[in-house]
Amino acid sequence: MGNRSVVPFGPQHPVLPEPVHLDLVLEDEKVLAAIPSIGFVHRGLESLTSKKDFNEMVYVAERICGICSFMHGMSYCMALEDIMNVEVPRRADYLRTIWGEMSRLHSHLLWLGLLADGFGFESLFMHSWRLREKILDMFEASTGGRVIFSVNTIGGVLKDMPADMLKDFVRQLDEMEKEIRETTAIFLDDYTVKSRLVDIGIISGEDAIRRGAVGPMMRASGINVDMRKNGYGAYNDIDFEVITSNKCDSYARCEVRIGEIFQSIDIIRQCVAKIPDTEINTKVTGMPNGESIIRVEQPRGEAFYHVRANGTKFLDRFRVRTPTFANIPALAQTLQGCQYSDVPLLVLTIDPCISCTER
Amino acid sequence: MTIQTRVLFAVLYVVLTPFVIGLLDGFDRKISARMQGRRGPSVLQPFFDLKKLFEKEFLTANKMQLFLIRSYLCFIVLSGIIFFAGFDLLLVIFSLSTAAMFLILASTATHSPFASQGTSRELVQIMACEPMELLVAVGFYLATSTFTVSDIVTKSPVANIRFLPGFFVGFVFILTIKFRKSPFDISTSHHAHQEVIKGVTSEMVGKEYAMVTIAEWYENAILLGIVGLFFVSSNILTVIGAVIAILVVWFLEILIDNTSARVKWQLMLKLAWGTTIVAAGMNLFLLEIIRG
Amino acid sequence: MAKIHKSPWLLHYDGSSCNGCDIEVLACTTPVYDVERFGVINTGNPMHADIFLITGGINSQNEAVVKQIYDQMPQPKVVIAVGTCACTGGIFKECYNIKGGADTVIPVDIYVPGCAARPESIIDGVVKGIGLFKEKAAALAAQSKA
Amino acid sequence: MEVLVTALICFPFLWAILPAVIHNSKRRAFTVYLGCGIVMVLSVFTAIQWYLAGGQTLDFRLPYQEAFGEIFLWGDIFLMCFITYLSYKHNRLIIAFLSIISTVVPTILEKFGPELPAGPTMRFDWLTFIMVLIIGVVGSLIGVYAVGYMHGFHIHHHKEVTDRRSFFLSMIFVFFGAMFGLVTSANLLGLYFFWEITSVTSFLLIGYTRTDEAINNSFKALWMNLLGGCGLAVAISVGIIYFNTANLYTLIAAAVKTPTKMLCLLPIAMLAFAALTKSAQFPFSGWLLGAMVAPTPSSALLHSATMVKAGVYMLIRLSPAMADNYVGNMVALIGGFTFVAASCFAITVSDGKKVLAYSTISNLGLIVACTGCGYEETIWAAVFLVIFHAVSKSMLFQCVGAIETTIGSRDVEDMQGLMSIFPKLAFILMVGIAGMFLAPFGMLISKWAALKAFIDTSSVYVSTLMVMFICFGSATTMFYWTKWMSKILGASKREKSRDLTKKNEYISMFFHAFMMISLILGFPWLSEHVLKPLSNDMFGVVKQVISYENMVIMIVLLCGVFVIPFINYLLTKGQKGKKVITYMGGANAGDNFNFVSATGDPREMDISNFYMEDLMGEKKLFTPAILISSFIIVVYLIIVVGGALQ
Amino acid sequence: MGQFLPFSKQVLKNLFSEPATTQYPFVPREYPERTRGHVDIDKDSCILCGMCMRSCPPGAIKVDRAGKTWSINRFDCIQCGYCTEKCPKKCLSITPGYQEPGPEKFVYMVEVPYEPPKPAAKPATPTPSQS
Amino acid sequence: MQELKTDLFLIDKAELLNIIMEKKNALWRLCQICCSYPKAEDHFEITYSFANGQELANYRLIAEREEEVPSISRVYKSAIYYENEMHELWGLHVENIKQDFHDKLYRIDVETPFLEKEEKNDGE
Ligand code: SF4
Ligand code: SF4
Ligand code: SF4
Ligand code: SF4
Ligand code: SF4
Ligand code: SF4
Ligand code: SF4
Ligand code: SF4
Repeated sequence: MGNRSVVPFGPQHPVLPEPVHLDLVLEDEKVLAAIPSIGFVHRGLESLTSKKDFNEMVYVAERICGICSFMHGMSYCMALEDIMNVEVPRRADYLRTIWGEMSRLHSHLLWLGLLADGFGFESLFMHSWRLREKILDMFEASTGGRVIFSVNTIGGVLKDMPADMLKDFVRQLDEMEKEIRETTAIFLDDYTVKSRLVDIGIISGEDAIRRGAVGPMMRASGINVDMRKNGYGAYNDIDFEVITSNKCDSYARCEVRIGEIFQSIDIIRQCVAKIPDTEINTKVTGMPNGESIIRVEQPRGEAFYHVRANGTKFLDRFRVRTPTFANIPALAQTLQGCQYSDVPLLVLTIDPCISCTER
Repeated sequence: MTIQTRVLFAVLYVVLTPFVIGLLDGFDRKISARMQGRRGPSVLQPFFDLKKLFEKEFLTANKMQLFLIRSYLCFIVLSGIIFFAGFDLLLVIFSLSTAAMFLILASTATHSPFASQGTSRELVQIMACEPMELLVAVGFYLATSTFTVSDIVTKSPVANIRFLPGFFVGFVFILTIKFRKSPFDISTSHHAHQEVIKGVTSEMVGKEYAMVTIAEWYENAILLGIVGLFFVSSNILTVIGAVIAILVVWFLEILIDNTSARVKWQLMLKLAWGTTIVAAGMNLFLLEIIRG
Repeated sequence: MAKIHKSPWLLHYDGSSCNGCDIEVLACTTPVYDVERFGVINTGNPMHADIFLITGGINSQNEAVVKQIYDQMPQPKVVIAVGTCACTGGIFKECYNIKGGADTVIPVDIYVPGCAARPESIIDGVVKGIGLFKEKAAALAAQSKA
Repeated sequence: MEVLVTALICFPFLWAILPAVIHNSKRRAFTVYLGCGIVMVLSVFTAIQWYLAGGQTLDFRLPYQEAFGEIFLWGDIFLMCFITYLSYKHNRLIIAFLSIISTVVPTILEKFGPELPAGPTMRFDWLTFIMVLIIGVVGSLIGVYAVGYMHGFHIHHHKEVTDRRSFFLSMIFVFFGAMFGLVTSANLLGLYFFWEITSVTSFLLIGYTRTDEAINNSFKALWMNLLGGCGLAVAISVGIIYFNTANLYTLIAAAVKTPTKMLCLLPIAMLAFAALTKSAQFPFSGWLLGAMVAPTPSSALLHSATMVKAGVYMLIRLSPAMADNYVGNMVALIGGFTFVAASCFAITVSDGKKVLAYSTISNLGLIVACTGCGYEETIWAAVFLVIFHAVSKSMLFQCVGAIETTIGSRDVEDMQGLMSIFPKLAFILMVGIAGMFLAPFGMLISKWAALKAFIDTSSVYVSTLMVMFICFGSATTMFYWTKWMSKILGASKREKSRDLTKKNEYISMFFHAFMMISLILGFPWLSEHVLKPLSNDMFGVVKQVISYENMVIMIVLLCGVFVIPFINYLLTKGQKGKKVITYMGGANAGDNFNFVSATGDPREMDISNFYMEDLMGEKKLFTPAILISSFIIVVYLIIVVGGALQ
Repeated sequence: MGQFLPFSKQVLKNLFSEPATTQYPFVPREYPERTRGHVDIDKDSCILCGMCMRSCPPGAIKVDRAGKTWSINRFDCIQCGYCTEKCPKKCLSITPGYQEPGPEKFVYMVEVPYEPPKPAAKPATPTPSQS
Repeated sequence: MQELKTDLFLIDKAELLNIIMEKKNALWRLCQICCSYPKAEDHFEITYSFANGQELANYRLIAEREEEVPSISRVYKSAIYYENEMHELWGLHVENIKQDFHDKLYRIDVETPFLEKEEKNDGE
């Protein structure tokens, strides 16, 4: 029968702020096949190790992605600290944890907004982003940047947060929490929203593992994995439960991320309460030699850093496997058989970050 | 109704609609923005947009498009004239769907993936609304024994909404679709961020797009006119009530737009038809019983 | 203060940015910055767009895309390069797959520097773009009359 | 007049021998053209003759009526034997059974039953006038078209099918004769004979290619039509036994007089049942779809444009007897239901011929519904629909056939961009489609009148349901036509190629288009001078169905449909527009037809319409539709039969 | 309202309260002190060592020892602050206020008074940019 | 198999498929595959990382420049991307990838940028 459409989707497309391309085979609007294609953002920044020394690479790592830039900078520094056997001062660990959780907050709010935009709920999008702006203001007050912070350095962090600033942040978060609760309730309760999320893009726990999914994508399929439980940074001092859901659909992914928003607020509170008063960085000398693998739980899931140094200031290998990269095979599976209108939504439910995927 | 008043109304419709509906559109954008916690554009923004669109260079993927769009516009205006000059309501609806066909032809003439997918959606949308539109005419016929708009107004001693609550509910429901508000997967929805881009209007550049916008305004005027028709009677004062009703419905549509996600067309079709069958069907049945 | 009432519709394309600038562009449309005050609508469609906001540098794959989108925009049109990457290639300019800023493929009218470019800065750029757009529109009108 | 009518009936039967015996292709073609020409002239001449004579209803007996009576009788028996033989050969004994029952019972009654008064056996009135014109003009154009088409079919496309063109062409003539007989007969026995002939010729034409599918479908058509024949037989028997007449009009008059007496309704119900099968209403729509296996489009269009009209013709005849009673309700509900259901199915298929088949069923549904309502307005609408439908369907089928020959496919999706490569064909297709649903073409006016009449129907349930059926049905109808239209206007992917359509095919098609347009333009005249007397004939009242005011608006709209685009076309022709490639998210591979795919290579873009198979596909809804419609029929028949037996 | 339009409460509240929108550019924005806006030089302390030039990741800074100028292409700078850390004289700083957008990418250049052998140097005027 | 570091094992080609199957059956997930070409060593190092819950295991395969390595994409579908990437950026020959993009995953202009550069740097 001739009633099949073969159409391109992207790279430039209003529902995708980032360029992704899909070849879609549709019957009516049912997706029979979806072949993702990447490479529109590929820069090849891993190769910069041969041109920039390992210190400058901190700034490159930060710019792998503008959403979790902090976490990238941090992971990179952690890898080098591991190689060079540097003991990071405890306060730096705590500060990193606080900023990291703030990143998660801002990333999840951003994601909620984009999701709302994806299913055409404009006012909810605006609402989520308005809330996110407050987090950005905190970032700007503490680091001087809204999305790229440049506060990480090998051996610790560059800027401290004074006690009153921390207190003020906690107060602001307390205030926001109520508003966030009101807003996120819409995602979980509204009939129209549910009609777009429930039972859309189901992927079972086993499939998620087979496809190598990570992060909320995996936790929404009932798999209890969270790299923070490995206890890097200050997480070994923090009390938190991994949030999972057994529904395996888009709604579950939404649920997990919303749960993590409140969890992040809670972790920040705990950190502020426990933060020790030490130095914020240690001086690092010498050249790195050796290799290290670091896994960090970014908002989108596990990021995998593999750094290999050879005793010069230019690294041998700097490998980042970002969460989105790992989630793409799972995405390809969920796209099979979905509706055309679900395509952007499903792309969004893995919380894609193409720039980090393609580096 | 004398021929003079008919002509007068028709002329008023043709002349005033762009200003009135354009302004309403401007307020719509302002109110939506405020509902989202934003300041929003000036209420005159729709007119600036139009002006700009007319000034743009004319690019086209298929020359046929322009003439089809002009025909679309002409037909919408023609339907409006039939309506406001007080002629047959059923014919208004038929000629509106003829107009819609021109729009559809215009969008598919280009072989663009988004316009074509949008067209299919547009078609579904028309299919979802059409039964209810026809039923509205049926409802008026049942209440007043005529399809003629002028007779409906002059011959009803009380506002027809009394007999037609179900029809009204159904009609307001499909208005959400007709006004291209977000709750449904509508290709020409005013929110661009959807998978079919701007649907049927994806390939329309500059003045083509401007004409489609104007046509939409003219169409909205007819639809709001039908809303008003539920509330007017031979008593001239009921016009005030009708205007208030129109504004309330209009506000309701904005509110719905801002408080719901865009649902898929399958659900749209089910909901629209479901509401039509339940609300209008029940009302129809009861009216038939009353008439015996 | 005089308001800027024009209606430039934006088209945003992410060349090979790190997202930092993209989300700042998006942030401009959200309540706190709300560029719709100036009639700006973030349309996704080059056929409707007046202002092309491009973030990130140009690489071998998106070169053709950028060029094509630019060509599909009707005159008058303004191109704004947002972020250091789009201006010069920024920190990535030495990467093997980066050819440089947006001006390597299309003429750029306004450069908005910053990494990431701040919303205020983007608004400034857009406002300047609107000015330029007005000039270009006038020039086009004059040309078509002639 | 008598002579003319007799000639009209007999001539095609006799002429049918010629193509059957002439095997030289050229000469045979010539005889067919000549025959068709004569049929057309004869029918038009007859009609005009009658019209000029004042358009009075004529009741008369055929010359040599007794001889004809014998021919009918032995003809019936011959057909019965023929069917029995075939069904025996193909092991379908149930069909033989149906045939034997339906033939033997009336034959016995006629031979050995009560002596019937020798009344008039034929009638020529306004409805006959219209039918004769339709059959004569549309039918003979189909004949002309068939010659060229069948030539192409055998010589160029289907070399594997045995060339039985002689048989095919002669069947067409047999068919004409039967149709003429059918619409002029007043005597049910005669009518029954012609009725059976149409069933059998249709059976033979469907099985033309002798593939397994064709044979299966032809038997399907046969048994459904024979079932209808049984209904007819019952009606005849009841008429003879209880009313002592075999005259259709006497039975109708009896039912009109005492509409509450079930016994009077019984023959009407049976006749209506027969008509429902012939007009392919649910649950009997299967045969018309099956008929599409026959060579496109000749037999298909014979079926869709003319043969099915036999059914609705009968219903229109019966409609005064169906106003506001059980039979009428049954017919209206079945019709309304078929209207909606078939148009839903039409959405889900992409084979052009199948779309046409479903749309035929759907439109017939609307006509049937109108007749079931039994009001002047609805009959007005029904007759209009019959006229418009005959012309535009015939045109559409011919056009799809020609397109199939030319582009090698009749799939709607493959017709993309036809406008730019074969503008002539596309134009005809567009006119046909526009005629089917656009305001203010014929179909739409009729819908308008029907809707109005249904609101006024006195039965609350029927009225409510019918209004809903029409509203939903028009929405779905619009959907499949518009999507087809949009496909034709789309950008073409094909290269311009040679148009393989024969000249005579074009002649036929353009003639249709011309008729279509003149019908639309002449529509007020038609309403005034043909339909009003018709209504007067049947109901004894003359009603202004459509107000003068609306007529004006419609004419304005009509002009609009032609003039507005034309003016706009002229105005925009000189526009200088820079050409750009269409927007594909920046993925175009240089033109509008290919994009850069995920693997980096250009890939062809395909765009297709919605078919909603998941929502309303045949697989999902066909069985429920059959069940619902069977239920309606069974319930109403039980009411009527039960009431009659009391 | 349960499942149906639960958002209307907040939406209506928004409608009748002050929008969150800042009035920028009609009202200037106040930045927190840590804001990383642009790199500034205290040209009097610069010793033209070139450390900043070599460390700058995108290579935005040019130090010309012979011409005695220090220049920065602000359209190239990513405000990472690495130069400020590396500068031995701590004469670079990142201060609020960003480079204004413009139609051209220009270079901001200052003449540095530092004179390695001879301590006495003419006071040089910085060439103002066209911003 | 030889343990180089905690959780990092050196394996040879023959062992690879066994290990992969073992991991697959125990429901480990493929974390990543990393290819590198250390300047000093002058061969490819391909590291396969698997995770199960919080656990991690890495297996390293050494391959010479022109040596072919087997694809694991038929066991772990998600390996398609990693393997295509290795081929496109490093020029590592991977046999029989399930969905081979033929160097058009990223569609870059430079041929095997990582390998060429490492070569040049060697000379420095
Ligand atoms: S998902 Fe990607 S494109 Fe979308 S906002 Fe985040 S970073 Fe930007
Ligand atoms: S996943 Fe993407 S968005 Fe998240 S931190 Fe990593 S690079 Fe950034
Ligand atoms: S300028 Fe900076 S923030 Fe913007 S895209 Fe480039 S690296 Fe990202
Ligand atoms: S259209 Fe098909 S079936 Fe018909 S003649 Fe041509 S090839 Fe044969
Ligand atoms: S670090 Fe020392 S040796 Fe190297 S450039 Fe700077 S001053 Fe010269
Ligand atoms: S802030 Fe960073 S980019 Fe800017 S000049 Fe300094 S080192 Fe270079
Ligand atoms: S600014 Fe600082 S680092 Fe740069 S040249 Fe001057 S002294 Fe050296
Ligand atoms: S301060 Fe450091 S960089 Fe500057 S001259 Fe001395 S050693 Fe070199």
